[in-house]
Amino acid sequence: MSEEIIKDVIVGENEDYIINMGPQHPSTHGVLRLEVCLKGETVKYLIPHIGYIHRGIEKMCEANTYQQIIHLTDRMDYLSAHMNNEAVCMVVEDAMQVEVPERVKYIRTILNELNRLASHQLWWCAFGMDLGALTTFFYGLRDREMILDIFEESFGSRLLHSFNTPGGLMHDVHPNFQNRIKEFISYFRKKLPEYDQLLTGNVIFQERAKGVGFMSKETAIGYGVTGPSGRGSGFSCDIRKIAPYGAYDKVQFNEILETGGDVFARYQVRMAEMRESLSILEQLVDNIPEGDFTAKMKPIIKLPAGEYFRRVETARGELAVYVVSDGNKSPYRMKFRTPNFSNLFVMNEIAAGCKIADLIAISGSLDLVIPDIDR
Amino acid sequence: MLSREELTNIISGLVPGAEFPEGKQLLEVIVPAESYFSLAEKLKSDPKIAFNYLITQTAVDFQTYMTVVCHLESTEFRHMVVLKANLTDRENPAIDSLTALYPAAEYFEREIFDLFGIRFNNHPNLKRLFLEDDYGYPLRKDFRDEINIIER
Amino acid sequence: MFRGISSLWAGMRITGKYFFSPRAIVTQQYPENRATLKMEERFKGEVTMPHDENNQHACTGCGICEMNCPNGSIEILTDRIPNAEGKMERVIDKHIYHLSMCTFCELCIKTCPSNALAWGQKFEHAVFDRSKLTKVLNQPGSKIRKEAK
Amino acid sequence: MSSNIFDFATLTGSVHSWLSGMMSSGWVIFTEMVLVGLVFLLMYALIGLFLVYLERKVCAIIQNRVGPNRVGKWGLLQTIADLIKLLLKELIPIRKSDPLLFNLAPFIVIIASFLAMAALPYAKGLQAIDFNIGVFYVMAVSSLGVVGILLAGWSSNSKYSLIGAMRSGAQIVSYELSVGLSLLAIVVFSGSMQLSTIVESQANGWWIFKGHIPAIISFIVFLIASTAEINRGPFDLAEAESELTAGFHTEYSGIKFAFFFLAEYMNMFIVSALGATVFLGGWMPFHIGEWEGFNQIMDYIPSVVWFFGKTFFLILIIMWFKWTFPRLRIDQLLTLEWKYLLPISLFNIVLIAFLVLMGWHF
Repeated sequence: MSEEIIKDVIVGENEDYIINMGPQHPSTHGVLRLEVCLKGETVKYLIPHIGYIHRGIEKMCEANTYQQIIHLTDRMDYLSAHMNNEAVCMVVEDAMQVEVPERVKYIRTILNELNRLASHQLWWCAFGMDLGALTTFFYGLRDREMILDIFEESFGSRLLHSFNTPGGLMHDVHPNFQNRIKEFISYFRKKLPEYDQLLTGNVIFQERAKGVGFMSKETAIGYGVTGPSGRGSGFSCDIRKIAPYGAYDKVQFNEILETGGDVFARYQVRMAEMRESLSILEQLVDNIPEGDFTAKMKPIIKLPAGEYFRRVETARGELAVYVVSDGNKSPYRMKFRTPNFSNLFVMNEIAAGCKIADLIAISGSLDLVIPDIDR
Repeated sequence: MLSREELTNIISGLVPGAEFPEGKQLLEVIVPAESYFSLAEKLKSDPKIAFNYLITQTAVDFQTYMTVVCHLESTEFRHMVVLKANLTDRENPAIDSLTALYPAAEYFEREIFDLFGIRFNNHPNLKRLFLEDDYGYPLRKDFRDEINIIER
Repeated sequence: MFRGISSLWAGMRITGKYFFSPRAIVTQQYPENRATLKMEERFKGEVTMPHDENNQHACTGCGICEMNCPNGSIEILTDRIPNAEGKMERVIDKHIYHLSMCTFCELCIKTCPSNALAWGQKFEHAVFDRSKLTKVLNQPGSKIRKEAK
Repeated sequence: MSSNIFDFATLTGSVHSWLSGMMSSGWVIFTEMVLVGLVFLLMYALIGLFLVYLERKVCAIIQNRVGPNRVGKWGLLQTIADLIKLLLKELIPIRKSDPLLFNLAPFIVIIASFLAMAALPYAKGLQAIDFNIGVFYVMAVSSLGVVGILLAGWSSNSKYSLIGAMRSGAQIVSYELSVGLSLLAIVVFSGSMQLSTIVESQANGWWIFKGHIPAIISFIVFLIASTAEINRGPFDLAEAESELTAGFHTEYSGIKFAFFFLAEYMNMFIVSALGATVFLGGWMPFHIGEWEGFNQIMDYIPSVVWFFGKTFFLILIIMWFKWTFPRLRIDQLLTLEWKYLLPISLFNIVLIAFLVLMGWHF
């Protein structure tokens, strides 16, 4: 009996101890399977297997009009739905050479930052939970709820709000919008230090995060790791700075760069980005210009034949949209370069040689959203 | 940051047979499939331009031919170039892999192989990424799936 | 080491503070608070077709919502009935709405030329049978509202 | 001692004499054993259920939630409902597992925690067996549980379970040392291993107050090490749900899972009770030196209330740890034990021996 068990546990002849993390595993945050090869508790290598929830969004885009594509992009990175929408809208606006009203730019930027905050809060609480601090999950969600309530008031939905439309917005924002954001800013400014006291300063957390999962700048650039994960390695990749869009050229903000390259550096970048987002919100919320909430667009949008490319900064990195149009009302080919796709595959590089527990910390610090990888 | 003309001049000196189509949003280079890898190598290693960041790599099916498209950026100078190579053989399209230059290309190329059926030479692990082995190549324009795709 | 212990204590102070302040509880006791639950006016619960007191709606059956729906969740069946002058006129027979396929993208409501559709506030859609999620939006016997000319 | 109004010895003595009047002495012993067994069984279930409820409520309030509130008043019957659900659930047999060991493991774990309960002094005169090596006995039987955990992890033929069991083995074997040494500190102070004697020695003040700084150090070491020994957060590596889904009990279901679950909570109760007995005076009331009036009032609180009050105070602290801290990594866990706690407690023992020799403690 016992020999049988041992033979079953040890796979292959080279005594590789392979465990499958996922597709259903508490810390993969979705249906991702990591084939992890262990030696004792140490990870030798890992192979990500994806595609469990592949929906063929790129293929679906080829049959939909540009307005209809918006609601598909919501479902890629559902935590930065607004940024995804905006990327498609901006491609269409570029191609049609439509100048959107200033008001739209301001509101889009505010919504971007709110969405980024909500996403980072969810990341914070899930990251804490991955490391075993279960209470962070509820504190983060508690504060995120306020943002979602603002979203619900203006868009009618909390997560997948197809609020952008080529040329502008679906509606004007709710009259309470500005007040509620100001309320949220003053509330969250008080709560952010609690985040630091609870997790950032904690000696156990620092031991778990510092020096773990080191990613050099070259690795980050080579694998195309963007967003806070890349900036934790010193890779300056903030599209908001490189190619400002929306109202980002009108506000003062810093690109957060850390040179540590480890889990803690990536954590620090996100925490600092939350503060930065708050300050961007503060600068914008009182200065929304009056005007239309949408530019004049034809009801049926036909992009001139050609190729268009646009990048935005989502909460997880660089989202690039590449459209090939043949002049019809739906795109000939639409490619989304999603940030998580590139961020995932660096894991084998940086997780080799660490413990299982570190693997969890690393995958948490990369902040993966699986539907974004699978599309 | 180099201007478009300067970049065009530098790149046209790197490999023979490169075309620069006019009137595009970004600077585009169309090279023959044979010199695709060597141009990418030179683009990356030339310190004057240093295209070290592969933003995305994809393919487009134009019915008569297929195009592999790479968006490259230099993190140092912040200029971008679109590298394209046309493949006329639809039955058995193949091109060199960029994995040796950009590690990110490994999975972009696996995705292209999965969805378009373009083979990449010298790829370390060319397996399908999302779909089963006997599935068709869904992003090709002649792909038909009567069961799951409803034509409108 | 001392810094480490004080950092642990800082974390315990936060959780301890919340332990002794049950006022901070934010849970919404959902089924109990149904009576006081107020949804936002723009809440996307389901697509509805508002009818006025004369059982009249504004839908002309033009089919633009059907065309714009990305998932095919709207089907429009039209009928031809003779109008006052004896000509055959196209009117709506059934406006079928598959809630199970709807993604709440708002395109049907946005593009409707006669503003016949609106969001409903109802969000408790759970049913035992999927076919119950297919709804006919125009009420039986309803007529199209004639604008005062 | 003035506090003899709540002496349980009178109660137990009267039960004994009543039984002796009815049957022969052999039968009396047997009947008493059955009675005590039944009482423990009842107590075990009640305390276990209440602890599960308490944990859920405490963590809910810490996390700004309401916690169980549907079944019964304030959700008090929730754990009973859960128990019924667990009893009705299917016991899933695992293919290629070792059925004997797989089924045996939960019983080993639960028996280990059962045995330890026998020696604890719950109140004045309320103790099933007063061993003269009581501390040693509780330590010994409570560490039997690791055998069950190792068997559970090994026999369930799951990779996650095996890793969890190995972690648990390494963890418990190492932290046993620190628990033992920190308890040894008080054994040195009181000069006895008998739990009743240790409690009696604290009549004029608890050891944590009488024993100067070394006693406080050993109390803190005990708190950390015992939290680790019962596999609770931040040391819950053996069942780290974000890493190993559920560790050694991944493959268990139904009542066998409930046994592991219950044993975990009872272990928490046992270490807290032991800590309360040894460091915080067990059932001894809180006395301050010469304040006769104050001491009189304290004496009127029944000893059983003192005991459970102190125990639940320690349980709350352990829960507070769990819901605040992130989890340690396995190498950090062992580093903490072998590089910090063990040297500290060894040094502490020497210090205490010196203190006792010089007679510097109260």
